[in-house]
Amino acid sequence: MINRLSLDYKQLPLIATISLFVLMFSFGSVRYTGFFSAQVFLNLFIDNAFLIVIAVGMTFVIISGGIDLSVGSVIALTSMVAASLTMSAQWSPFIVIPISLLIGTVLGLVQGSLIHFYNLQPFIVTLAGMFLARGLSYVISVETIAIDHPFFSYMASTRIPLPGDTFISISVIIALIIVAIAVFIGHSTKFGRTVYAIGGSEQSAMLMGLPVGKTKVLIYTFSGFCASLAGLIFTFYMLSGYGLHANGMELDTIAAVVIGGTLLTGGAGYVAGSVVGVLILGVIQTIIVFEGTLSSWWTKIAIGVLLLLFIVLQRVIVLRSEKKQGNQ
Amino acid sequence: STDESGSNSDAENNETEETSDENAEQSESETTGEAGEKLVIGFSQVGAESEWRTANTKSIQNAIKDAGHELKFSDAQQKQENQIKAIRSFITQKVDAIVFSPVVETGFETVLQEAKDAGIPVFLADRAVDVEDDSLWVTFLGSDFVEEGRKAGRWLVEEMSDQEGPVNIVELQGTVGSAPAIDRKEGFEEIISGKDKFEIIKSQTGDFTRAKGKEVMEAFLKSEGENIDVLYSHNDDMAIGAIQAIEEYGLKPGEDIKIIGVDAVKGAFEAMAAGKMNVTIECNPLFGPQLVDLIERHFEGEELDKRIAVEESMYTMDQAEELLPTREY
Amino acid sequence: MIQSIMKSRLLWPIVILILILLINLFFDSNFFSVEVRNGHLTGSLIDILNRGAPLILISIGMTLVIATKGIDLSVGSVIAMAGAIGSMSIAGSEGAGLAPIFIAIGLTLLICTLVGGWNGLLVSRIGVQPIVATLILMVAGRGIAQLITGGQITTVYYEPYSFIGGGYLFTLPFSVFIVAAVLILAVVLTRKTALGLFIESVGSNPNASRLAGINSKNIMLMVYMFSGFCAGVGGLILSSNVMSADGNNAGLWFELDAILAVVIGGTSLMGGRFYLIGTVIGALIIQSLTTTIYSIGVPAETNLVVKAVVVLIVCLLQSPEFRKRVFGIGKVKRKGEQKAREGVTLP
Amino acid sequence: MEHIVKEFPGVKALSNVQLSLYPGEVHAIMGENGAGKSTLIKVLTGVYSIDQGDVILDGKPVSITSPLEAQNHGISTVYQEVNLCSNLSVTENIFIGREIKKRGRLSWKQMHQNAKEILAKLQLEIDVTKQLSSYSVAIQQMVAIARALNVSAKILILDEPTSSLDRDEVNQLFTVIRQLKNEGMAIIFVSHFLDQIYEVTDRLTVLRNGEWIGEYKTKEIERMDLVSKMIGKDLEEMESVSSARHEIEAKADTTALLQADQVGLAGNIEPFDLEIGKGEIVGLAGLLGSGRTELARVLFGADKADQGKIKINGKSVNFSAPRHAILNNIGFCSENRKAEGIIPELTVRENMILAIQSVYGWFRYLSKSKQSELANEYIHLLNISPANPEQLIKNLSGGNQQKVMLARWLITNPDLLILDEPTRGIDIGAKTEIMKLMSKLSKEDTSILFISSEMEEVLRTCHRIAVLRDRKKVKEFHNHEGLAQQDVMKEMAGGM
Ligand SMILES: Nc1ncnc2c1ncn2[C@@H]1O[C@H](COP(=O)(O)OP(=O)(O)OP(=O)(O)O)[C@@H](O)[C@H]1O
Ligand SMILES: Nc1ncnc2c1ncn2[C@@H]1O[C@H](COP(=O)(O)OP(=O)(O)OP(=O)(O)O)[C@@H](O)[C@H]1O
Ligand SMILES: [Mg+2]
Ligand SMILES: [Mg+2]
Repeated sequence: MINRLSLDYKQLPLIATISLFVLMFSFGSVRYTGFFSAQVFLNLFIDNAFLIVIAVGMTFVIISGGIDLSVGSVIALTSMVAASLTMSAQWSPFIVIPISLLIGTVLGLVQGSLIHFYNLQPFIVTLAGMFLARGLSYVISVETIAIDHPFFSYMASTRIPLPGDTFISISVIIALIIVAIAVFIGHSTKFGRTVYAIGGSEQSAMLMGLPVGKTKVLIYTFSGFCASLAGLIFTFYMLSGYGLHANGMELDTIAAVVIGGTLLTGGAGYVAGSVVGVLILGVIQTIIVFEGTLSSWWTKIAIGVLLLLFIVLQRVIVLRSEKKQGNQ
Repeated sequence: STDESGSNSDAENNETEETSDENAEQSESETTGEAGEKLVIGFSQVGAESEWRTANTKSIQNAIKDAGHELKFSDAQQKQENQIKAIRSFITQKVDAIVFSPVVETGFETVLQEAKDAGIPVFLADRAVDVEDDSLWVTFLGSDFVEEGRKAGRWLVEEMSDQEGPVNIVELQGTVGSAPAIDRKEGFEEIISGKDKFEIIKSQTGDFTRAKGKEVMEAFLKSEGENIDVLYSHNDDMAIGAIQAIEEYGLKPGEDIKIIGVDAVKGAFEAMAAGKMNVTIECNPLFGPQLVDLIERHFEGEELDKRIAVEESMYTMDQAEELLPTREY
Repeated sequence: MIQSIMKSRLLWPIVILILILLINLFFDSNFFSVEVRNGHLTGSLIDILNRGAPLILISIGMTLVIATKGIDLSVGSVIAMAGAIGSMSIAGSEGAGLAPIFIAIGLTLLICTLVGGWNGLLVSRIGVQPIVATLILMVAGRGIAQLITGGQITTVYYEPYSFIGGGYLFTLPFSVFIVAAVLILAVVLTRKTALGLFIESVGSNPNASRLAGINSKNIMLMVYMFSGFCAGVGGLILSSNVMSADGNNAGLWFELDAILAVVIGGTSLMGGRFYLIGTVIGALIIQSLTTTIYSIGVPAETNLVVKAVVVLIVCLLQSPEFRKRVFGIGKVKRKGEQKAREGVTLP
Repeated sequence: MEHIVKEFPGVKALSNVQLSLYPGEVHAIMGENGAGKSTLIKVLTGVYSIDQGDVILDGKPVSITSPLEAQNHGISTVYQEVNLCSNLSVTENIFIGREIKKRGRLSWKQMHQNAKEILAKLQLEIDVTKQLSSYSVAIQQMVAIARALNVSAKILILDEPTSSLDRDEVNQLFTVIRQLKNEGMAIIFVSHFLDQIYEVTDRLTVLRNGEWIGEYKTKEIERMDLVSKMIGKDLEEMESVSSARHEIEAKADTTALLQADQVGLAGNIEPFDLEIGKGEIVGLAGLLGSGRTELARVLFGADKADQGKIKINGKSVNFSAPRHAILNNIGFCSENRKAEGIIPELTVRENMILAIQSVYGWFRYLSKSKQSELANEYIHLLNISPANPEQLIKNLSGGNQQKVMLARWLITNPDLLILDEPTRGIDIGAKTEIMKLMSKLSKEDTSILFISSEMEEVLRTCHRIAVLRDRKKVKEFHNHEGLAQQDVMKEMAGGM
């Protein structure tokens, strides 16, 4: 009894988030014709597969009490490298893809090492990483490179049909696989739990004899990997490399993760939550498109207002039930 | 005002239902509707990153509304992914036609294909897309940035013909990587590259904004000072910022430094009227009516060429005075 | 004396600042020269001060926010709003006396402070995480700014307005005086009263602070309001500088530069101790870097790479471990030790 | 360990200290606050690097560079303060780092099971799936011990494990210690309680501000000269301690300062009545988790009471935040100095004046000179070492931090001072000082609500004793001569 309660209590933000997502979706459904359809829901995944993937990496970073601003730019860099190698250098995807994946991973590794060994503040290191990655993609080329290659086109356009003549894309599958893996890592591996411990108190974690350094470096490496994987998905999505791709996406990601109930101060959060967070942002976007009357500035304001509504509601729910918790 | 917009869009929704239903049958058998029929047009705009863009948005929105069609507008906030999402949802909303100004030329293959499969005609406004299969869109109506660059170059060559070199040019680029920035640079260089009396001594991005334009120009003046003869700015806003910088530096914009801008926004005319700017190459955003006309002609079954240019010209200092009152953006 | 300088955390920022300036000297021999031209002190150094003014102001506000373990992403948008409000409220009052400008300034600063207060309320009363709380305004703020200007870049023709950002006083740019005023205000408020102590203690251990009777909610509210105020002033300077308001682009990405400045200045994002002067130097470093990039003719597409490299060098130079490892000052202290020393308590 | 030297900027924490430890013995490290006990332990377990000297394990010199390595060398440690991750469940805190796996994935069922068993050894029955943070310091300390016991180690190090434990828990711990000792484990034990030292340890090493004083067989050294070795001077204070009890003459006709009438907070503490007279010292007795802290927190407004009313000097007040209580001249020294006490980033001076300053408000700022004056006064009074008001408090030893916390509240000279485990981790010398201070304050009409896990302390100093059980006030004793410890104990345990 107590047992279940306490679990609920821990996952409360998550539950609150999910129910609010449902609320928003149904709001859209009653308000707009054609909104309430399986495909609209699936499009949330298709259009945000890459966001889901970075959010997963970011979740670990944030749970450990850090932050990674470089992800957006890494997407741009990856897409750029992938594009230029496939088009200009005419390399086969089976070389290009590993290389692209390596980029973010290596950058992450470097960032992690800097943060750990010279204990620099993650915010700044990854900010530098952000500048660097975007800068490098400009250096490769300021112009956008369209990718015209059977493999990429296949990845882009293949539709995996689902019952009720709906469909999803390959990217969605990749994203979901990553999520599954991440959930496993987070909940039932030594590494995952160490991440939470570091987030709780790095000093204690160190005194408890946990491999703090190794873990921290790994966290950023993983995030880097996710970023470049997301970069590939993004490249499939856009079929092009471009230095301005995913501009400012790091903030969307952080927002998604935090909305998903992860504490920016570290120590608490769920990968699943972040996924819902992404979906929430997606729904907000969709609602606005369906609204179809908003001027550029009203769009911005609307996004802000919806965010606000959501966050405040979430807080209220959580506070409420925390009170209940105390009283039972 | 939100609930207000809410209510009227509610009203629209009912209409959407009918139209989209009719349209559903249509798209089965590619029968284009007969003239004057009320269309639902989805318009996905890049954003509102500049005055020019806002004017362009207004023009297209009004043109569509005035023609009695229903408009579904979506602003991509300068993000390609948003634009793709928008087009997707236009498709799920079964609009009759899609108009959009791509954020970049690349990367719209997939979604355009989806639009085609759904039998929805796509009209490109202002910017092209580079896609092999040009059956994916009906026509592209917009300005040719490279040509604008060339115009600027030609004017300069003309202007400087009697002067013997060297002519030192500083360039204020647009946002790094953006199509206008790349093309206007290319076109301009293409013209002057031949003549060796022209030299671009400094080139830096000013992000299309006044503030940056001013700041960068200051830096240029600091390092180059008097021996700058010409400023070529990828848009008027940066030029206007630069003009302030030049004045503060103590030189006469328009005389000591010849100034070329692109866009022909109102501000540029004011500057030219005041003799502070020499020329602006028009990049006309007000092609809404032209566009709507094209759409309707398409639905009347007319074949359109793939590339239709917007009528544009070039304005110099001496025309500015009388044109100024007529400029609406 | 030398000792105390060597120890001071300002040492490295200052060194870096000087380095960057020296690089300029290398490209432009009379970089440091400052002469009076038509009654104005001119020279690259003055320019850097002048251009840097908005960033410095905003970083000052940001410093206090960060000292409370918070962060304010909305400053960029507040800048845009400030510009919009300022220039709209002044539009069409050409020729009218000085009254309009004071009204405009007053109105703008008031609203911006309230906007900051809004952030503060979300954070302190509702308990929203700062980064999200301020993200809301970061998004919506720009929208509001554009709403005010109707998406146009509204040009201001009312001359006095240009004085804020472009005017000169005693041969110095007026903005310099504004910065000085705000800086002094901040220093006095935080060091001559107990505010500084309270801010640091709230940032360092909110729980304990509450039990010690500090009203942390109001402290937080205050710092966010101040941050909003600073952003407002900065916004006015920026828009007056170009005599126009650009809802979409004014102050874009300023938040990141500001945070960067704060951290370079020695304030930790984990809250606690804060160093206003350090922040100012941090902001100056960033500004001189930008100016340098423009004036020594770095190709536009490599700007970011250069910036990244410099930022990294700056951080590394500030990390004791790095200095020890590289310059071999003393023996390398072990990670564990470092952590323990930083760690919350030492048994 | 031989000739260990450890310096911190400004302080020489250890100079030429040695320590030898044999299998199957319990070895105590004794010393005043700031003597260097914890530092020695941290050096031994690789938290700090050694400046000089070397560590020899099983005959061969080893260099341990991190707690992780220490564990791999079979050294299992409970550091002073609770160094666990309060965001994790109790189980995780016990197992993290050495989780139980089944088919590549962690098996939580198994771990929860084992966690229960291990805690059972310490006679603690709590919901192991709950977050650690939901438990009191005492519980957390028990969990920390459980974690250390969970490994098959050669050496077990316990730095002040008993500082906030009650008698029963201590006994439990000792039975476990003896058992491990018989299994041949070597144990280092740090405590400021002489009785405990004499109860479990075989040998002891005495440190005095960083110096190695000597090593003795526990049986062979007299309490008195042990203490004098630690303090460095013979102390007649000890007499005054033992005689302290007689000092409390029951206060005649105390006018009530604070009256709590059916005050309670659902889920924390049942409604209770409590009256504290001017200058009266009221003690709270209770077992671990009996709700003493909760009661205190409710009175102070740290947790807002959801029923009943509180009167101060007859007029009823309503504390919704600590601030209000403080403005009514109430002070509260929390039992959890790490989480609710010190402001780590600030100096000793700033930590001391924080409360008084918050009373003054932000505008009336104490002049730096005044601050230093106050700081130095109390540093002297409580002999805090190092006696430097500008030292960052996080660099002070545990006991010294505790003293600073006391100073913070003494400076405000409140009408009512709530002390929750104020003597936690404080050495005997300082303890006697504090006891004296309390009776002095009470003479000056300052009332005190005193919570301590040490019955003796409570009996020695309090005029009245309120007993709590299961978050409920069950009885009140007047502390006259006749009152025997057992009576109180009975009530605490449940009056059987
Ligand atoms: N990181 C540090 N920086 C500076 N001084 C330190 C640091 N750690 C400990 N000290 C100093 O070293 C001395 C020994 O501290 P230590 O914690 O070992 O004392 P202790 O014997 O554990 O006292 P207690 O009984 O209160 O725990 C103290 O004077 C303390 O101020
Ligand atoms: N035996 C227990 N079982 C479950 N929870 C407990 C137990 N003991 C303490 N707790 C938790 O610890 C919290 C604090 O208890 P509290 O500190 O008020 O008791 P206490 O008498 O002060 O004991 P302590 O000696 O730890 O101060 C309680 O809210 C309760 O949740
Ligand atoms: Mg100790
Ligand atoms: Mg307690």
